[in-house]
Order: sequence, then structure tokens, then C-alpha cells
Amino acid sequence: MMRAAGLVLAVAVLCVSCAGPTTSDSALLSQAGRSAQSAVSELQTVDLAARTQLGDHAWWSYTDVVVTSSEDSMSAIEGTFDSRQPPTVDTDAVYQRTTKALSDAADLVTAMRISVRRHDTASLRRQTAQIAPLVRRLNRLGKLAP
Amino acid sequence: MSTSDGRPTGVTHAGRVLHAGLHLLDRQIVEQGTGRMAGKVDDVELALDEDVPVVRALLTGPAGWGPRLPGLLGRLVTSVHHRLHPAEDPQPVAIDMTHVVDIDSAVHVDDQDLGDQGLGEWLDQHFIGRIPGAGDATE
Amino acid sequence: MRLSELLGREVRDADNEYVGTVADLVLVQDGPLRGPYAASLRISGLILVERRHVRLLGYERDVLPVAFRWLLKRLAGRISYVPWEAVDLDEASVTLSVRTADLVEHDPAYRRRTS
Amino acid sequence: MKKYLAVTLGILTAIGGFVDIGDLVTNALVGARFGMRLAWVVVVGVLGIIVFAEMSGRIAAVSGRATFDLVRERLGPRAALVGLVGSFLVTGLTLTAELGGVSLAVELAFGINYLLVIPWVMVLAWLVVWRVKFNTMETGFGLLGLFLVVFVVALVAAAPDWSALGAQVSTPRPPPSEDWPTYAYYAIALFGAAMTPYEVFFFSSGGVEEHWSAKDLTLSKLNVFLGFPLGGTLSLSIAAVAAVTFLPRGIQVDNLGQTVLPVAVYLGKVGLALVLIGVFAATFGATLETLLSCGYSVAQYFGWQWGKMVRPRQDARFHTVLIAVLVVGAMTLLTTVDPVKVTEYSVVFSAVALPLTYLPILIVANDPDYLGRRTNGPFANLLGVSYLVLILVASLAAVPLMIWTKAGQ
Repeated sequence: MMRAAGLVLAVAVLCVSCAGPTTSDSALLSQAGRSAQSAVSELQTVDLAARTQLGDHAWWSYTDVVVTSSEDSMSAIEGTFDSRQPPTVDTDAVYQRTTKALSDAADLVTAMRISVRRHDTASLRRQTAQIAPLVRRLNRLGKLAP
Repeated sequence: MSTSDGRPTGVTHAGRVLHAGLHLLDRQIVEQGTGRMAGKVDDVELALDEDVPVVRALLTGPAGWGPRLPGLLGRLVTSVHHRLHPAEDPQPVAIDMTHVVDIDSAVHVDDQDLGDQGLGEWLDQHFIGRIPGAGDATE
Repeated sequence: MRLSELLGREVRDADNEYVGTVADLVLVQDGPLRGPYAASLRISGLILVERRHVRLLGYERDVLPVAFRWLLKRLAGRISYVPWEAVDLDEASVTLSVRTADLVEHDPAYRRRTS
Repeated sequence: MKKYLAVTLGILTAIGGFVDIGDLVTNALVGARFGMRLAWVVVVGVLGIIVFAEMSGRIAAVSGRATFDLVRERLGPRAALVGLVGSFLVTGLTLTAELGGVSLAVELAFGINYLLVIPWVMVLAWLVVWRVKFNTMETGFGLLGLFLVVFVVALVAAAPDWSALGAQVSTPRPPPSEDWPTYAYYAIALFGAAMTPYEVFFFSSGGVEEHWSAKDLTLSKLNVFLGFPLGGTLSLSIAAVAAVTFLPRGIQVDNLGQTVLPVAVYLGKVGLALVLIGVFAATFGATLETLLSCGYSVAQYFGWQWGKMVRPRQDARFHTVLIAVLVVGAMTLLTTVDPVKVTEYSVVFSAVALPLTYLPILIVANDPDYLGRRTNGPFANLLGVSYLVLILVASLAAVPLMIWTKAGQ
């Protein structure tokens, strides 16, 4: 019990000490990492839902609800990151890469939602295949998060 | 004092010892015949000027409960109740101890018109009673 | 007088020394017969606790768990019983006709007491 | 024979009734983020609700007094008012979450926007509390809630690496991707989801509504000792199936559609249909329980007549509270607040509000004035006091941890 409490305290001190001002480069990097991780979560959800639908393990209206809420979350994630600016030129590249990857992910999810609404199995299958490379891209960015 | 099934009897036998705050205050009041829940014992009226000092009555209602709340909240409850109540200086409903039949996990009183049911009666007449089925027992 | 006005009041002894506060009122059902049901509840005495703002939660009696009884005893300090005859009550104060040293400890086995 | 049927029915009801929107969301969320590394909390929580409900049920059966009646009786009007406001807000928040859960289940099944469903659920819930007999209501939704067993079936069908799950169970610490405060925060959330105060209000008041006496103690105990652990098993299987499906893919659960997705993955359309019926019944049953519990707690504090055992005209105040709470809950949801977020907060605040209702029950369970010779034994008191300490710690730590971890983000 005492050890756990001590550990909690130590982690607390660490957390407080790393949280620098939001304008610093490290803050932008960690924001990029967190956004990428969240985007991966949404893409993987859509991937799983789409595969389930393609395997005829679910019905369209259910898949629609799941994909639509991921689409909403995706646009929120994209919006949050877009509102940041790279504080120095050093992080410009990361900022650009993240913005592009998030925007590609959001576009893909929207396209898949449209396919689901149209019950368009062929497009959905094609789009599902595009998820994996996008996830790999985002995972590389996700490593930036502390 | 308990019966074989473990339920306390609470028989009002002579010489029984009760603690006023513990055994009377804030207990549920139940009407003996109907089993109707008739309020909480919000306060207890003591008769200290008699030859033998005794408990005179149980008090129930906002005028008994309000003054027991702390500070501003207590004053607020009391003043709102004063404003809504038709009487000039509303008093809590007093149930004379002669009406108390039994004291166990609840205070049982004999059936009587407990008078001030202000809010409940008003809601029954103006709202709940007007909804279809309000007078029926559930099926 | 209402019970709630009495509970929590400060109590002083015959030497006007602070004794404690009123924790509860002991009633015995042997008063004059009133109404059809039973003898009335006679006020037999006060239960005093040494410290202020303590609710005994029923632990002036001998009930479990032991941990609670111990804790409340620590919080409340001395718990004593004063017969009503020794209590002098006026508008704002409660004064005893006995000294603190002469107070009897409250008997937690309340069911057996008959006084 | 009839008696055995009643007992079986009671147990089945308790299983279905244990799981509500809080358990569905929190267990899936925690399973996806922490695997089974918090499974021990569910066990601790289930044991806690057993201790709490057993004492309340025993008091209700022997003395006829329901939980909030005793809270006021033992704590007095001030402290009990604090307890009342706290529990009422938490239960109202939970009601809002359950209403959202019912509507989301309908949305997932039929694709109708959940906001359009809310008014209908509200009216249906009111009709049930207005007209339907207590027993019918409880049994009906409890039994339908049993369809949630498909989570167990889905887990088996997923053929997980059991030893890996077992290894997670036996490592009660956060995975590398999470820190200790977040772990502790979700531990409290899971604890709160298992030990929701409304379950006890409802259980004890229901006992009074059904005119339990000392003879019904066996039934009450069986419900508690079998129903809750089996309900806890459902909770664990929700967490396990989420751990198997979501953790390796890096998916974080933030909606009900995700919670039921593994069932569709492993069991297909039939599984999905059954789980949605289960979710609907469990959350609708919990809607009724939370709604009635709001009414029970207010009425019992003030000593008003309450319950479905009398005609509504005889407890007009009680029924007015029910209608008001239901309307406010539905209006809150119609502001498009996310029902899942509401759920996440409601389980944590459950843990905050718990001590003021638990303490008086533990005290009265020891009072021979109420229970005669059926007061707590030494073992019940050992557990009872240990849980009091645990509940206090969880209650005090909940809000600081919520602020610190930004509600687990």
C-alpha cells in the first residue's frame, strides 16, 4: 500500500515536471503522437466494422452507426490538431506529416461511410484494404507521444 | 426483546427505556390500520412543566424539519414554507403521544386525519389525480 | 420545548464549569397513563458527552462493531448520565446541581436499567 | 415447486439486473485499454455490492425499513440531506445514461437516430412505473437482460489465448502504455460501476414493496449470493472480449456500438441481435430501477408514502418526483450530450456518494432494535468495516484523480 502510494506520488512529480508550456516543440510532438494514436483507434474500429459487414456478420444500419461515430471522432481529432501551429521550424515537418496523415484518415473514413450508406460492397472492400498502410503511417507518428 | 423469528417486538411495556434522539427522532411514522406512511418524526415536543416531565407529542412537517437544518438553508426552508402555507404562523403537525400505538423500527400511530398534507394533496388534486389510471392499483 | 432545541446544548456543572453537551434524552415508559395504549414516556435523564458536535449514532449502547464503539468513544470523550432531578433548565443553558467529579458513567447496557 | 421457481427467477433477474450501461461501457473501455489487469476490481466490487445489498435486504425483510429511511434515521436531517442530494444527483445522472443506452441500442438495431428514440423511451418508462406491477416489471426485464450471456459465448468463440488473459489478471498494474493515476482512476470507475447505490435502494425498497418478511431472507440471500457474482461474470466477460478484440488493435472504446462489435465479429448477426436485445432490456430495466430509486430516496427521507404497492393518488408526491426526474433526464440527453460520457462520470460519482448511504446501513445491521438476533456476525462485520474503509478511500480519491488524469484521458 505504502509502495503503491509512493509510486503514485513519484509518477505525479514526473508528470508535473514534464508538462512544459503548450507552445514548446515537445508539446506539439506529444500532441501529434496522441492525435495519431486516437486516429489509429478510429481507423481500426472502422476496419473491424467493415470486415464484419463484408463477412455478413452484421447488418448495414448497425455498421453505419459505428462508422458514422468514428467519422465524427475523426473530424474532431483532425480539428483539434489543425488548430495548433508548429512553434519553430524544427517541428514544421512533423506538423505537415501529421496533418496530412490525419486528413487522409478522415477522408478515407468518410468515403467508407458513404459506401456503407450505399450498401456498396465492392468499394467498401477496396477501401478497407487502404486502412493498413495508413495505420502504419500513423503508428510511426504515434511513437512521438511520450 | 424479540420473538422467536428474531423480529423485535417493540411492545410498549412499562419500564421500557428509550433514547429520545435515537428511537424517536427521524423515525418513519406509519398509520396502524392502513399501513400508510404518514411522515417522519421531524421533532419531539417535550412537556417539561408538568409534575412528571414527559414527551407530549411528535411533530412532523416542514415547520418541524426546517429549523433543524443549518443556517441559511434552514431559514430558506422555513421562509418558503411560511410563504406557501395559508396560516399566519404555520406550526408542524403535532401527533399527541396518546395516539402512538407502538414504537419499533417505525412509530405506529392510530388512524387519524393528520391534517397538513399540503404538498401531497395539492399535487394529487392538480396533477397526479388528473392523469388517467391514477386511482387504480397497478396490475 | 422541542427536543432539537435541547440536543447539542452546552452543559455546566454546579461550579459553572463546562461539562459537555447534551447527546440524548433518556425516556422511561412508566409515566402517568395517557390515552388508551400505554404509560407515557417519562423523561428520566440526560446523556452527556464531553466534546461538542458529536453524534453517538446509537453507540451510547452496547452495540457492534467494536471498531465503531471504540472510535465514537474516542471522539465523544466521557459519556455520562445525569438524572433529570439534577438538571436545571432555562432558556439558553443547562446547569447541573452536581459537580463534574460526581457524574456517573453512562451504562451502555441500557436495556437493563429501570430507574 | 412454485417456490423454487420464484428463487430461480429471482437469481436470473439479479444476473440480468446487475449489468447496466455503466458496466457495459466501463468494462469494455477498461478491457480495451488495460486488458484484464483491472479484473480484480470487478471481483472486489461484486463482493462489496454483496455485502451492502445483503445487509440492506436483511434489514428490509426483518424490520420493513428501506435504505434511505435508515440513512435519515441514523444520520439525522443534515448529513442525510447531503447524502440525499449526492445520491439523487448520481442516480439521476445514471438514469440519464441508461435512457441514452436504451435509445442507442434501438439506434444500433434499426438505424433510427437515438435522439428521436429518447421521447418514446421516456413515455414507455413512465407507463411501466405508472401501470405495471412491480414483480412483472422486475422479472420481465431481468430475464431479457440475460441475453447478455452472449458476451460469454463470444469470448469462448473468440478462442483467446487463455494463459495470456490469465497472466493479465495476475499482473494488477498498468500496461506500459498507461500510468498509475489513470490505472487508479479506472479502478475507481469500475468499483463505482459495480457498487452503484441505486442497486441497493432498489433492492431494499423492492423487498418492502413485495412485503418481504423474515421468511423471505433465504430468497433475498440467494439473489445476492448467486445473482451478483453471476452478473459480475458477465461484466468480466465484457472486459475480456474487449481485451481480446480491441487491445491488440489499439482501439479505444468510446461508444456502445464498439462495445457490442466483438459479438458481431465472433457470432455474426444472430449474436448481434441477441446482444442488442440484452442491452436494451438491461438498460431499460436499469432505467426503471434508477427512476424508482430517485423517488424512493426522496420519499424515504421525508417519510412520504412511496411505492407501486398503492394507487398513484395515494403517493402523489412520489409519482411527481418520478415524472420530474424522467423529464429532466430526457431533456438533458436531448441537448445531444454524449450518453457514454455521462455514463463515465456517473460511475465515478457513484463511488463519491457511496459512504453516506453505506455507513448507516452497516450501523443498523448491527442494531438489535431492528434485527433482533439477526444482527451482523463477526465475519459480516469484518467484511463490512473493511469495505467501509475501501469505500472511503475510493470516495476521497475519486475527484482528485479525475482532475489529475483529466477524467482518464
